[in-house]
Amino acid sequence: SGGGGGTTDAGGGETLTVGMPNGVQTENHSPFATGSSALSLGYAFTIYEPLMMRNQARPSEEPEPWLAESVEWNEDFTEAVITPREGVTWSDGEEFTADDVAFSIQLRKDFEALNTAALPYDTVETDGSTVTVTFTAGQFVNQSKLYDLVMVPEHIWADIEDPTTDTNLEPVGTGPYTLESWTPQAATVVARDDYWGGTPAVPEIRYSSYNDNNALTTALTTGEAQWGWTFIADFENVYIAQDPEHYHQYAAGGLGIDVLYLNNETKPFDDKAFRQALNMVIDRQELVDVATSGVNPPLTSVTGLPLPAGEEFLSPEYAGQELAVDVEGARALLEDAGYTWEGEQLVDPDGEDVTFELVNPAGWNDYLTALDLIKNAAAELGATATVNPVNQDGWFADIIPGGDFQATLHWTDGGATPWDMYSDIMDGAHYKKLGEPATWNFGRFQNDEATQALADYAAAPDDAARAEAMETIQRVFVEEVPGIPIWTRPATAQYSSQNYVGWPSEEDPYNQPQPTGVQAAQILMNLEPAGQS
Amino acid sequence: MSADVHTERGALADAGPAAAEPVLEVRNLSVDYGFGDDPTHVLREVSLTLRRGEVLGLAGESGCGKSTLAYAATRLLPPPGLITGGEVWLTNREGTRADLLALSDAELRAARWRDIAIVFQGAMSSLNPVFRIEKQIVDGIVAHQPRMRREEARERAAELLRLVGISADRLRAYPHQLSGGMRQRVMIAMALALEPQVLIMDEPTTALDVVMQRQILEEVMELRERLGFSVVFITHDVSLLVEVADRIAVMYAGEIVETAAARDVYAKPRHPYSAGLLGSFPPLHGPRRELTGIPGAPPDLSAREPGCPFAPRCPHAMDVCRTELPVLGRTAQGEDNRLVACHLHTTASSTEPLPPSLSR
Amino acid sequence: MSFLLRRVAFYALTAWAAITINFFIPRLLPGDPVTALLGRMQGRIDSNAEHSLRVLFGLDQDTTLWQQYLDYWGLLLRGDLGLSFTHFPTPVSEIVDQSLPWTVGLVGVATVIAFVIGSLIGTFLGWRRGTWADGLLPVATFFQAVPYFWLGLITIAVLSVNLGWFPSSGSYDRGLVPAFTGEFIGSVVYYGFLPALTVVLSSVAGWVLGMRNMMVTVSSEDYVTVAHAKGLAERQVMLGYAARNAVLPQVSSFALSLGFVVGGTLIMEMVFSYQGIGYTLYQAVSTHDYPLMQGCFLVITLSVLVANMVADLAYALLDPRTRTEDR
Amino acid sequence: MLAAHGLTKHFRAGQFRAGGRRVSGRSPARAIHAVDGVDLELHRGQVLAVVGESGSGKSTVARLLAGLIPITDGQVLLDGAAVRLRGRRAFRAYVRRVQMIFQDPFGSLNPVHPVRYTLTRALRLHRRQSTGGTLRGAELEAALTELLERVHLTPAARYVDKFPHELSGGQRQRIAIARALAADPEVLLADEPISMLDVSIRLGILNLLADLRDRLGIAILYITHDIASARYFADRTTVLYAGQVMETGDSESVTQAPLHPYTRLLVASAPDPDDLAGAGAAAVRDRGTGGEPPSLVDPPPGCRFAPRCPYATDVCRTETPELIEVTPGRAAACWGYSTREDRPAVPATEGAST
Amino acid sequence: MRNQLLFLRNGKVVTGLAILGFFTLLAVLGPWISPYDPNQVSDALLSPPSAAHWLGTDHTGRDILSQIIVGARGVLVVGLVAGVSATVVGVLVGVTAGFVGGVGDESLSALSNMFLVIPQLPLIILIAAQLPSAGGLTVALVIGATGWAWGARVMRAQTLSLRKRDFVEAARANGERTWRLVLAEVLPNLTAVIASGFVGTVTFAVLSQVTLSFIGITPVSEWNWGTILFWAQNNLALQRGAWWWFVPAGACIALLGMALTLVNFGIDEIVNPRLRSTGLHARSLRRRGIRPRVGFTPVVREARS
Ligand SMILES: Nc1ncnc2c1ncn2[C@@H]1O[C@H](COP(=O)(O)OP(=O)(O)OP(=O)(O)O)[C@@H](O)[C@H]1O
Ligand SMILES: Nc1ncnc2c1ncn2[C@@H]1O[C@H](COP(=O)(O)OP(=O)(O)OP(=O)(O)O)[C@@H](O)[C@H]1O
Ligand SMILES: [Mg+2]
Ligand SMILES: [Mg+2]
Ligand code: NI
Repeated sequence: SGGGGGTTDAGGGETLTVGMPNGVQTENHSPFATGSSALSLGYAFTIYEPLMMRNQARPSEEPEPWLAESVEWNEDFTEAVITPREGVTWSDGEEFTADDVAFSIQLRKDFEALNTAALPYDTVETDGSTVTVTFTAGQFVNQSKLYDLVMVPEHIWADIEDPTTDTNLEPVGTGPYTLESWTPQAATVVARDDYWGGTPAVPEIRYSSYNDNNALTTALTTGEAQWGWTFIADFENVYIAQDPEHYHQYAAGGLGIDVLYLNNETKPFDDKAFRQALNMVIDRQELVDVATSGVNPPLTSVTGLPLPAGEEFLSPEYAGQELAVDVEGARALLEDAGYTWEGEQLVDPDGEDVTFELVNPAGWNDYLTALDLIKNAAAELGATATVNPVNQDGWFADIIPGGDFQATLHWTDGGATPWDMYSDIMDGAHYKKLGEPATWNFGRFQNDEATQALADYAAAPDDAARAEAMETIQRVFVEEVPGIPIWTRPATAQYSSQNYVGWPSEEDPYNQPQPTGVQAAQILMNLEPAGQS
Repeated sequence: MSADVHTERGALADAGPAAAEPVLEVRNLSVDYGFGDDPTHVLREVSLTLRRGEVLGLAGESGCGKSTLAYAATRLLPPPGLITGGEVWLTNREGTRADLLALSDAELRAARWRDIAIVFQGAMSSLNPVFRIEKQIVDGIVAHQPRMRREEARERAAELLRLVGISADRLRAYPHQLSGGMRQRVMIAMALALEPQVLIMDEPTTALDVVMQRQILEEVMELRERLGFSVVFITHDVSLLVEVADRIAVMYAGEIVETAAARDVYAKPRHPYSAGLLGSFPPLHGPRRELTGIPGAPPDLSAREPGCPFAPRCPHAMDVCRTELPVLGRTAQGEDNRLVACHLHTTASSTEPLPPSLSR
Repeated sequence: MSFLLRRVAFYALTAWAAITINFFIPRLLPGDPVTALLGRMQGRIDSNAEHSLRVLFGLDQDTTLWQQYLDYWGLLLRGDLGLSFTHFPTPVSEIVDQSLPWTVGLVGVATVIAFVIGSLIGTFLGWRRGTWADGLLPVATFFQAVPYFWLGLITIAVLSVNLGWFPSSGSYDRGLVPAFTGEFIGSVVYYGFLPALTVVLSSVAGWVLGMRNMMVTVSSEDYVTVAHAKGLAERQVMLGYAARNAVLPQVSSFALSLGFVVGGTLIMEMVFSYQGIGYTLYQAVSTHDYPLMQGCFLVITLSVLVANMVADLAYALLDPRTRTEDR
Repeated sequence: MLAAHGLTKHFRAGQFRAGGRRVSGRSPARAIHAVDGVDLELHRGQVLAVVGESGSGKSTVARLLAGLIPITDGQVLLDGAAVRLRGRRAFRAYVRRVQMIFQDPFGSLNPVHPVRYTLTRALRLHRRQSTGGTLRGAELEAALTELLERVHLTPAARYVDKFPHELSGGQRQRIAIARALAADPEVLLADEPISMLDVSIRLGILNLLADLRDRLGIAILYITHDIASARYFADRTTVLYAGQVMETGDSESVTQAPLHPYTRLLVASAPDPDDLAGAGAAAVRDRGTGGEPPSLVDPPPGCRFAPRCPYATDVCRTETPELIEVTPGRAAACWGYSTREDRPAVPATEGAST
Repeated sequence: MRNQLLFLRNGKVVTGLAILGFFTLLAVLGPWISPYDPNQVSDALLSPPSAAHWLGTDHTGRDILSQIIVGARGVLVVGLVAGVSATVVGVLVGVTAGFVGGVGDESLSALSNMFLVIPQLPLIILIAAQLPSAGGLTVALVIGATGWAWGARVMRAQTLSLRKRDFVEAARANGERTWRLVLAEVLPNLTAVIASGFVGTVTFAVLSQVTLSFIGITPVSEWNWGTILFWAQNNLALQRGAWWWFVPAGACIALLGMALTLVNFGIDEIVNPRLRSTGLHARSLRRRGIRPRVGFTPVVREARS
């Protein structure tokens, strides 16, 4: 079939085209190298598989065994015992063994550059049927990082001199597909017939690279590519409307959010009252609609927890409490705290006009648009805000780590529990003085109770203790407003059900829908030819 | 205006010494510069006859229209030149007469170079700098004799170069590799390639020094005798013309003001302008005569006054000169072979005696 | 001889300058590939990865600028352009290898086509000055002034999205693997048509205008009049005498315009998702990928330099006056 | 007044295009011997003509005398004192006394400046107010008017505000002369001041120069290639060939009874309406004086005219002749006038044709 | 004086100047005459042209007409600053090289040739992308710093020919100082060339800046026509059929560029009289049936007055 990507005939056997907006590729099939074509386009995940498959759309769900039959943790999460699956073969016919698992993990321990998950490995041992990994610290919050590690064959990688730079031109993995051909524009993988999980329905997948979002959008709307993820403004009209029956976009919210970091050590955000007041006047729904074209799911819970992904972790205290715009309430709160108005202008208890600056790198359109809206919201309180787009490098290098801002939008890590998110925003363990570079907690929030609770959560021996810690964390978060949660950062993807069905969706959220992640293998194994029904 | 009658008559009556038949007859040629509403009338009904084998000198100061006349006669005037009237009759080798201004493009192209060739004022720049001179000569030959093989044409080109005194190995040279004098000779050789009936030379030697000038002129005159073509020789150097030309036509402000045999013009100029022109050249030999020069400045062709264009500078100007344009005609003395456009000579009513300088 | 020597010296000097500029620009200015990468991924990379990335890229060591400069030359002379950060660990030379032919092919062809067509139209316009042909001039000025990307995007919207005549992106069918087959070559031509068309459209006007002006100037030269006087056919005068000389300055500005052309390609490659060196450079710039940036810029500059040399030679061939003249 | 002794100028070859012909050289050490050991003397109230064909070094002599280009060898004496042009002050003091008029009045006036600017600049540079300061105001205006009147551009008011393109060639040349006169110079170096002008107005300029010479007693160096005008205008004439003086003497006898074979060739080549048979020219031609001037990069040894000279012998081809005084006030650089045994036989002057 | 008048007689120049004048007016008055604040979001998301929004709105309901009006300043200022700085450097380098000759000339020429050969847009992108805050002015200066070479080259050639001209020699013979020779004798004769170089650089600067804005190298919050296109492109204006978001800004750029080209064309015609087009009289020529041709002078026999 031609350039149309084989979308015309219904039925099985059609090539599935995945589009990515990552520009021209260079041949590198390494599952480790950050910029490798395999990772960038995502076909690495059809060749290499993780230990456990977790549902990133529902982080609280138990992970599904994948290459590991099971992973057992000890009490304090410093030791994991991995039992590899039986009957798995590498695509070159060799058998997959516990040695391979141990080797794959040892590789990350030996080469710092490969340890992108930054897991503090201590020892890796195998007894032939299981692998025992120990860590120098408790890894409760990092469990998922271990699950996501993809396995590589020892019989090949052991001979590789420098795995950090090897381009792995003949990739051998356990996954359902093997590499067929590669060009700078596209990589093609074909289904294995000896895959441990059965024969995939899609016989061939082509990973096409486009130079930018626009080109990919065009490809998706014309059907040239049937699976991909990119930000499509007004996706309802631009994308779905082209073929409403088959075109879908699914945004799977995880536990990562975008936060408006507030500088807790300078005016006006050193005053809890003003932080609370601002939080009360921001219209999350509007933000989502205008700034993200409605793609990002809005945050509803006052705890900032994205729902439904975070349902499990929601403190009962705040269950059902929703964020709502309440200008009157906010003004009243300010008045109580000693604020006054001079005409429309808000004046703080010290008698100074309340003004602040919102910064973000120029070019980050959704953020900047959101800042504009926040500026307007602040105006309702009488506070004068200005939006200052800055140079991206400066923002990264100085503004963010040094806390040289009054308010700025930034993301948080996702993770399997809300711990990452809260820790990133308010963990006193990350506290650094203004001007010194901080890795997280850019807003310099200091609350011993919260810091302790975060530490407890990570090290807690049982669920009850964790639940208690989480309740504390959330209470401090709601009451102190260390930062203002804005919206969920979902994993979004577009796909066409013209040829294949069985995609993750709102109705069937078995995983997040993107092709570039360990979940790809699961999704592909879940697909079935369309039109057979 | 109606100079037509007189000039026609004049031209026919003006029988040269050899009394040969005319090869080139320009009749009432008018030329404008400018396509707009207000063009400059540069040539006004100019008539001129060139006879077989004759060297006709065209003299006059800078800007009087000498080059314009030469270019217009061959329709080579660049935009915004515009021929607004007149005829140019050319007799070709077979004896057929044709009006160059009425020919079709193809016919004119055929007539050019074969019947009438022209050596330009800027002969230095007349050669295309990027082609070898061989190609430039051969191109001209082949265009008219398509059946001639290029080798033959090359032979001919070599022969031509030898004719003008340049060794044939210079054929492969580019123009910039030749000295000014050589380039000028190449141009002449090129013009003679097809043995034209008429050779127009527009100030071919002004850029050269006297020694070189003489060499080249002598060569041309020699060739003329050998090949029998007629020459229109344009220059503002009257003393040179007197030497080389058989007949001289003196131009002033786009009009011919006097024509006569070269000797006669020199010895007995009739038009005050001719006289002034001759009086501007210091003689190299003979007694140191008083130089008179011509007072005033040349006229502006774009703003013509009625009357004789020379009147403002003329020491003998009369009232009639300022109102009426004199036409080219016989002098009152009734000399043969001489036409003058001056009221002093043509006005029958002129009672005043002629100034001595004009009546020698 | 001295002419040649001087040119060679000039090119050597320019090459040195380009290489040096190339070295310093990325280094003297702030920014760092790791933060740029993190920024680009906006949280999709674990924040803890930062350190491992620095180790990987060798950014954790401190060397003096001078030492770096010497190292850079040393490597360069061995043809080693380093490893790309974004495409780690692919050697830059490999990336360049992969993208340069596409740019040179497409842009080269398009530029030559534009030059030829533009010069021909310009010849015609200059020759026919003062007739209806002058009416084409405003059209030409308009096309000269349109921003390239705008033209490209509108062309895509109309010809490929709405009418579906041409593919909107890519350099050849993504299903094909490069090989010397009719199918592949056909596909390359088909995919290259639209980009080439827009490049031609936007650059042809400059050649038209330049050539027209030169034609007007040249056609009043004496030697053109002489050519007419010789009774040569009009076509021969127009092409052989007038255009032949009018094209000379065009050739030298052609050489100089190549730099602009390559600049234009960058945009073309972005708009048409065409694989090529320009887009690679842009990518490298936005990711602070120094080695790649340097490699691309160097290669672009050197190819412009080479093209200039070729044009210089062509000029010398076309104009005998520039050749040494020993009598 | 102004004298030059052994004036020599060598240009580096290959740096300059002359007459469209590139003077190229293979190695930079080669030099164009544009002027080689020229001696000149200018006297108050006299005109010295320098004639010679194109490229013979006439303009170079003028520019050397004007101090516009550095001298390779020899010296220039002003009032008997050697001229040193080190530094601006000395240069300005020098140009105040020695001024130059250029060949081309169309090129020597800046098209963007009106007459007033051109002349006032010259006045302000060279004249002082009666009180001492730079000339300005009414005094300047008066000087301007006086200057224009001196070159017969009257009424002055009609010309002061014109731009060069609004003036005729003759008028422009007068402005150029006026500019030179602004310094009240004692010496005028006129480099072909009429060759670009129309025949009918040339005379006006020559007459003006003659008038200045007579009225102001200025010494004039008159450069021309037109030997007839030298006869008409100059008191003395020097003939230059390939950068060297061939002959010098009073104008009348140089033109009427030339001594040097080159001068004879020059005189014979000049168009002469009175000699319609071309007898004189033919006479010279028959002896075969064709050919071109020698290369100045490596000039022939001996007499530079020897390759074209019909009388040349081996001496001429090997040894360079000095100027030999033939009769009082007349000298020729030709071995024919020496007393050497092996001198070539140059026939006695053919005499002026009458 | 007459030179200036001549300038205005040229139709192309007048058209070009009129368009330029219009945009200049926008640039000066922009913030006061724009109907809205270009950053003011409203509820009318991506609405087509209407009475309230003549050129419609963008994805956040900002008024596009206002963006264009306010953006004119950014474009023109960059053009002007880049043009001026490049011209100044170009004149300095070119005239100096042409006037001093010798080694100075050689090295300056080599320098400008170098800048000519190094591809400019990539260089600008390289530099602009690295500067801490590449605002409009910075970009203008970068463009100026890289774009002077062409002008310098032309200027050098012109100076070289002027330097040999008699009037410069004459002024020198008169005892003028060197700086005066350059300033009073040479420079005024370069006016047209300088003007044309300036206009050319402005054109290039405008197109470069717009391109840089479009690809997002410069801050997209600074309004100029390129920024508008940047937003449009990033929000799929064409795919969404929002032509009003895409077309007017592009047309403005093209119009401005065209105006500049026209002015330059006019200057060219003034500098080179041969170009002074017969096109001026095209209509009257057609009426009279004259086809102006090189080599075949038209012959018309009309009744003469
Ligand atoms: N393109 C033009 N537009 C207007 N007038 C022109 C044009 N070309 C020439 N002329 C005018 O036509 C007149 C005649 O010019 P022409 O070249 O024929 O003079 P000429 O006698 O050959 O002068 P010269 O001795 O300098 O060659 C001049 O006054 C000139 O100004
Ligand atoms: N600046 C220069 N550099 C190199 N050569 C020069 C330079 N100026 C003059 N020459 C050479 O010196 C020689 C004498 O030149 P000059 O201009 O003095 O001759 P001329 O007698 O004035 O000639 P013309 O009659 O053509 O004006 C020529 O061969 C010329 O090429
Ligand atoms: Mg003429
Ligand atoms: Mg001279
Ligand atoms: Ni009549």
